[in-house]
Amino acid sequence: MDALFLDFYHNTGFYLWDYRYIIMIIVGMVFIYLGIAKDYEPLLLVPIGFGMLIGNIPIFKGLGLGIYENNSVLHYLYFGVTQGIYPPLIFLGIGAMTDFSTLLARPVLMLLGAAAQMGVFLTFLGALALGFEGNEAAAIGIIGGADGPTAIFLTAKLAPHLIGPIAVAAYSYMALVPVIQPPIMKLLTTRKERLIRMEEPRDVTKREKIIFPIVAFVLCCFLAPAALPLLGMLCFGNLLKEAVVTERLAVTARTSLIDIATILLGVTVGASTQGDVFLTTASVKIFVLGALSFGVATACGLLFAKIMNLFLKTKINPLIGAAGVSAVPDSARVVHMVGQREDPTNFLLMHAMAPNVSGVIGSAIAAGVLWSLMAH
Amino acid sequence: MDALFLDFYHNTGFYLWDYRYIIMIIVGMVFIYLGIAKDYEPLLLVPIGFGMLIGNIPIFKGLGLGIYENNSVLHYLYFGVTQGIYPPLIFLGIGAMTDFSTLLARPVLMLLGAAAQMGVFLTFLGALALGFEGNEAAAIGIIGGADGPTAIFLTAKLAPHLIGPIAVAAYSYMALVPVIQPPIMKLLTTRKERLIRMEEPRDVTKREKIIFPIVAFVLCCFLAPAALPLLGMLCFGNLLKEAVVTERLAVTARTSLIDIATILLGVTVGASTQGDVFLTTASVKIFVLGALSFGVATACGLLFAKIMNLFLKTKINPLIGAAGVSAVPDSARVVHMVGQREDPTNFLLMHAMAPNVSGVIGSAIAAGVLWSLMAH
Amino acid sequence: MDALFLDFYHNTGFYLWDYRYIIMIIVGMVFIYLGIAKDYEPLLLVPIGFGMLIGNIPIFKGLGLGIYENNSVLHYLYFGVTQGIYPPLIFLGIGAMTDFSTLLARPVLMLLGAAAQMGVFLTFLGALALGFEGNEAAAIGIIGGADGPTAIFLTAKLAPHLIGPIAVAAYSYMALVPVIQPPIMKLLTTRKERLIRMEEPRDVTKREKIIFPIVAFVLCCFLAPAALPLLGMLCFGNLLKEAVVTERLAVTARTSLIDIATILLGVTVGASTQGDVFLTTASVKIFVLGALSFGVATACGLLFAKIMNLFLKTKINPLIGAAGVSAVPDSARVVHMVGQREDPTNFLLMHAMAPNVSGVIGSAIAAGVLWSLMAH
Amino acid sequence: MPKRLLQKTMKARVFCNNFKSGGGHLYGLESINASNGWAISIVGISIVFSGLVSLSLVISQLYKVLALYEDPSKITAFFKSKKSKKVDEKEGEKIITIVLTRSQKETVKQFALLARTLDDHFSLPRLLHLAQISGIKDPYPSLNILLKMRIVESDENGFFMWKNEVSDRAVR
Amino acid sequence: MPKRLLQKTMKARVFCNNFKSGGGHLYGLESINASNGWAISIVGISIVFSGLVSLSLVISQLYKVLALYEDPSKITAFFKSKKSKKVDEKEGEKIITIVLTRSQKETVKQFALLARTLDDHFSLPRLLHLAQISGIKDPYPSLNILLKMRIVESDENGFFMWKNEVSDRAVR
Amino acid sequence: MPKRLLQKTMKARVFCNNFKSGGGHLYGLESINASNGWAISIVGISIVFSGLVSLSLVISQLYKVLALYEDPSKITAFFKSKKSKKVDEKEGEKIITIVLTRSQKETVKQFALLARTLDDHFSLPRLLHLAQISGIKDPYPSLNILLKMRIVESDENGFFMWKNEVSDRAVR
Ligand code: NA
Ligand code: NA
Ligand code: NA
Repeated sequence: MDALFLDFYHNTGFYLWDYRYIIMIIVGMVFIYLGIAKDYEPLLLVPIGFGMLIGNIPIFKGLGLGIYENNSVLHYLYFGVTQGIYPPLIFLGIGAMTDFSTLLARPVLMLLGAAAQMGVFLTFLGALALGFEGNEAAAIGIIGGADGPTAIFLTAKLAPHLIGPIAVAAYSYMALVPVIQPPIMKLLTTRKERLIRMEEPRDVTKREKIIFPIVAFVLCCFLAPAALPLLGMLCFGNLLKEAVVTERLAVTARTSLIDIATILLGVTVGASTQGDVFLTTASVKIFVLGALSFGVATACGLLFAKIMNLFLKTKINPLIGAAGVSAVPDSARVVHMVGQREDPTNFLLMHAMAPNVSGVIGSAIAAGVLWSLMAH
Repeated sequence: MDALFLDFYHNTGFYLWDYRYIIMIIVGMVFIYLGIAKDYEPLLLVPIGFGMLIGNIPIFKGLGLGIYENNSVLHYLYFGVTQGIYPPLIFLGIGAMTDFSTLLARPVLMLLGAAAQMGVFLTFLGALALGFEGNEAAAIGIIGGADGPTAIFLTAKLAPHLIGPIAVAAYSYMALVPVIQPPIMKLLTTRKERLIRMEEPRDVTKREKIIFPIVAFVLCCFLAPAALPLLGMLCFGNLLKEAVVTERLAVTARTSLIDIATILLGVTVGASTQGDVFLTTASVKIFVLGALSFGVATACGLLFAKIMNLFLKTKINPLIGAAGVSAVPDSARVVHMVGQREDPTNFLLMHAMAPNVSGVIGSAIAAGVLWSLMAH
Repeated sequence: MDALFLDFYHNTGFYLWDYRYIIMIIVGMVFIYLGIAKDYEPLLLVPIGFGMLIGNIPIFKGLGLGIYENNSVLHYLYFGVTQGIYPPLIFLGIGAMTDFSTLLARPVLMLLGAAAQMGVFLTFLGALALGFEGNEAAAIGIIGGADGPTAIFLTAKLAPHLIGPIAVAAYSYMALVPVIQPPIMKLLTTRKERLIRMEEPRDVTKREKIIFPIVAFVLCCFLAPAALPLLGMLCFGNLLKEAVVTERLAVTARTSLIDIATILLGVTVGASTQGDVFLTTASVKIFVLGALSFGVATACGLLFAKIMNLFLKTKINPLIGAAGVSAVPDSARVVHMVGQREDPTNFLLMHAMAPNVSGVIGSAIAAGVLWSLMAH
Repeated sequence: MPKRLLQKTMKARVFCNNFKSGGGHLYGLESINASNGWAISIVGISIVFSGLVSLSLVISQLYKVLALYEDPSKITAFFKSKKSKKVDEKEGEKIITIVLTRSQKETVKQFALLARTLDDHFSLPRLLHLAQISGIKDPYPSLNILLKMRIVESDENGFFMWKNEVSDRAVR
Repeated sequence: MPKRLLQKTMKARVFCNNFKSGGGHLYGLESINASNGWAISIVGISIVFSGLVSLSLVISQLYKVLALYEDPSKITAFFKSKKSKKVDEKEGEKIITIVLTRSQKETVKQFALLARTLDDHFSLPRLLHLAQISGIKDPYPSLNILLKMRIVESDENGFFMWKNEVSDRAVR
Repeated sequence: MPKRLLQKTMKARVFCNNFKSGGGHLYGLESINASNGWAISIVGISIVFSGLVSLSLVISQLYKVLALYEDPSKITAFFKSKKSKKVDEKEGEKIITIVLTRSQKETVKQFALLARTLDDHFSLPRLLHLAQISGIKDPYPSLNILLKMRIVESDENGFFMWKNEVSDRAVR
């Protein structure tokens, strides 16, 4: 019996622990703390944070407990991540809750969503320069797209061994948008620019809203077919929402379906960060590049808005360029907040939603392009 | 770089397009239009229509984008169609929202739901005559059952290569019930018959409603065991509904669960209609036979009702025979409408629900019989 | 054609029936009756009962109808049982609906949840004595944990061939808690003891409630890593609930997600009880041992409470020890009822919830321990 | 027995396949005959009919069986209902003793709405909690009134039930 | 055509792989050049831009096309709206003939709430059933009033619709 | 380290299997002994107990730790609450300056119901949209009143919050 006790003790976490697990458990707790106490993207940080706890309990192999062991429950649930199934389902829900009105009212603002994707490609170059392979570099670059599901989808397709660090980096920086963006926004704009008021958008008819997802899908996917899984579901969800007659499907897509996918994606992505495979120099580089990517994307959006102002009659507030990174709707909220600090009566939120949602489309296209150029 | 651009261009839809894809994209848009603007079964036509767009974007092979490529997201979601998993889940939801009271009040009306299935077998013969194999002919025949999930289930089991055209035909005709049925109904009935008023149904006790799904399931599946997956789930869902104490499960079955299954079934069935595999003479034949099937089923229901009137003391309005095809509840609604055109105070809807829901049971049995007789 | 009719007749249940199927169909109806008419755990008994009907329709092999045939719909849905996927999902939902306040207010009551697990190990010994293999005995023992999903999970991992009888035994006895427990409770306590009033619990802060699932998870899984799938999901669900900012995820976890998992688990576990494989002497032994297990667990909880009273200043009502078996919340309700029979103003329900929910944690740990000690 | 069946089925299928193997090349009646189409159709529709006919027969009998089964209970119920009527009247008297103010009636209505969102058997703390977050004023005293008026009654299992009839009468 | 493409793609990929195979060991500009990084980035961002630019162009035109398409309907609508206004006035008159009591207004409001939980087109029995389980008093006569006042109107398909404008006016 | 463990575990399992291999044929105490049943049971229940005992110890300490941790904040909160009370009083004064008519109170109540369906932090357009589709009359002016009365307050992030206390006071 002593032998059995000893044997059991050798299978407990108290015997098997390793400093890297402890570090990751603490990181997980920090994620949970930031999500709950600071209200930074709690729907993502709390599941990922708890997933980190689950993935970093020191377990013995062979029983089928760990996420990387076949037949473990976590492995089955993780299948939706590694095969890129959850992201399109999440995009279906996002489509069913997104209102593209402001974009339709002023389509020119869509360019800002494209401009911010420059961050993606600059980071791609940076990752190459730091010695990553082409496919890895592409997956790292997409962190700058500021779109968790897109990043996970592309990484699952191009560099599945990096899902953990890239997903964590993408979601961390999305959560930290209110911290990362404001200083860059202030640095690159003058007070006068930040005070610019936007024109009231025109009213958009229901018919336009219904036709938009169809046109957007066909056009963008003719151009970049590899954006199909993400854009297809995004536009499908949006059509379900706008069609009204399919309201019940849209409701399910934007409640149970997206919630289930979010829970399972979050907890398994978190659990994939096992300390021994996660804490590497590659992860550190990815985190540095990710932060860079976010900053560059923000700057590109802002500067492009300033360039557009050289040509536009009615000037736009360059702050809304920063919302082009997507990170819906946090990024648009940050734009609004920075704008209101200069002039509390300036209501930028609605206007910032246009580049914000076009940033989602933009990074889905960027992901498609990178996928098709990089896949073996 | 020029080479890269050219290469990328060769991967875009603008290079890869084919007239058949364009035709199918237009068909998809027509489906969406009919669903939204005409309100014909929007919960089915909109997902299938958008699925057609998704399936007919010209994509290059090898990346894992198309529904017929292994490892593509669409392929995983399509698994529930090819293995016949979604239809029973949808039947669970249908069971949880169907009220069999009118059927219980006047069980003799159940015969009308059986009579309409003659359309299934006549079409089966027609399909054989047009040169289809036995298993294909059976799958085509079930279109006349006017029950999308049943048709998909049987086709998945007997002739999986025909899922696309059969599903599209079944759902199109179900949507077109208000167009197809009225002329046949007028042709085969006299004004006097259409004016017949139905007896008020007796009140049905809760106990009867609870016992019904149990008895119906055991009896029908003892007779036709192959109807088990569909009838089992239908009756199970209905029991959850009628039991009251299991209300929360019934609610989930008739909301999130059925909605998720409907979304995924719709979009993948739509996406399975890739122009190059879909636009064949077989598809054309299937569409012709499907229309025929619907017409014949309607006529059989009507005529059988007239025959029943020869034996019944209190005559029934033969129009309700047309509701025996199922297509719940559109077909019952059409009966009501046609009846009200003759006499606006004649309320046939409730009475038409009896053959309508028994048509669902009838076509599930027919599918079971055909499956067991035709499977290799 | 006569041949075809005969052939079909030979495939019907009327030809293929066997007395064992009929017995199981009757058992299924009794389950449904108990669930609906007696309101004994209807959310479990009704799906399992109807599943028994589904599983005991006499079907012919080869078509892919039965739950044990590859490619049958039931087989796919049963996958979540055999691989132990549904139980953790159900635990996620349970976590998202459980309030651990009373436990936090008086953590010493947690010991009662541990004490009741003695029933698990005593039954394990009993099962060994009756000739079961070690792994089978462990799975049988866990019936005393009074936790359906835990029992199914452990059995799926250790003795998948016994899933049917163990699941049915576990759920039957959970449903019969109001019948099994009261006599034991009266036998082992004096009237004076049953009249003891519990101290009002202190107020618990939100912060404690948020920290609890994190601490409980890390601590228990460091000690018993194999409890990870169940405890991980339980605590994760509870964190989603308590964090408030993740309310929408908690709502989905405790509604659609748990309902879907419950429906599919119930109906497939029921369907796995095919008469010919279910009605064996092993099943009878399992039922006897299961009843024993429940009784012993109840007694252990009660007696341990009496022992604790020897050391505690403010005595506890030993009745609440019986709630340590879990069977949430029926067992706590029974405690309350028995207490009120002696003194209608004694409100024990809230106090009984503490051992009740700690019983869930306790049996999850017990399952983990048995799994890791017994797995090959 | 199942073995014999299997053999039969196998034979039948081989037989079918022989016919079918050429089916793709045949058309019209020939094809139907080759695939055994007439027989299958007749067998098929017969089974559909026998299924629904037998079901409709069983149901029409079920109705009568249940009626018989319920009859004695009806007789019992007749006496019971008299008793319960008396009880009701007593309850009615009790209720009359508490005359509700306009605002109390309002509160009762609000509680009734809340109760509808709960299970039939609910716990008092749950109801109170809901009342508090719904902003019903003075939830504790109001609940007290509900208990006194027997609008909320114990189910003797530690849970409580909302009596619709009583509450309807009270707010009239 | 697809075959040719496939060959091209294959060639391009082999070409890429040659470069990439050594990529892991290179750093800085060398690595970028080796992986064809500049070209990929330029192609990439160009495609993102062309996608969103063309989409924004199409949308800005769509707006005008739809406006043109809707114009005739607007003209028609102009006449229609006049007619419907007249109809409205007539309806208004009819409504005035039925003066609602305070409690009837209350009932209409309750029905309005129920109707909002239904599909746009709902069946009468469904509404009645809901009314009964919600405890609205005298649901049948009330429904009758609703039908007379045309608050509930047939959609001529056997289903009924709730007319918000009419009901709002009625309870004002 | 893990390697050593693996070997150990392997050995232990082989050992167990040796015993177990004959387990199916044994009964009673013999079978228990053969399967190492006593040891497993004692180890098992010990671990369950040590798990729950240590958890209960940690929790009982957690309570105290948190209390200490929260103490300073309580002190701070003491001052803060005084301040916020003053602010409340000021708000109270402001609110009194706007006397609501009966129908305005009704509208505030309806908005309160809508607000409860929203997230804590909601956007004004969302609330307005809801108000419009719910048929609240004059949603814009009403919203204006809500803003003036500080029933709806900016969270300084572009979103707004519903102040329950203020609204309760206003409709009293
Ligand atoms: Na983006
Ligand atoms: Na049918
Ligand atoms: Na337990």
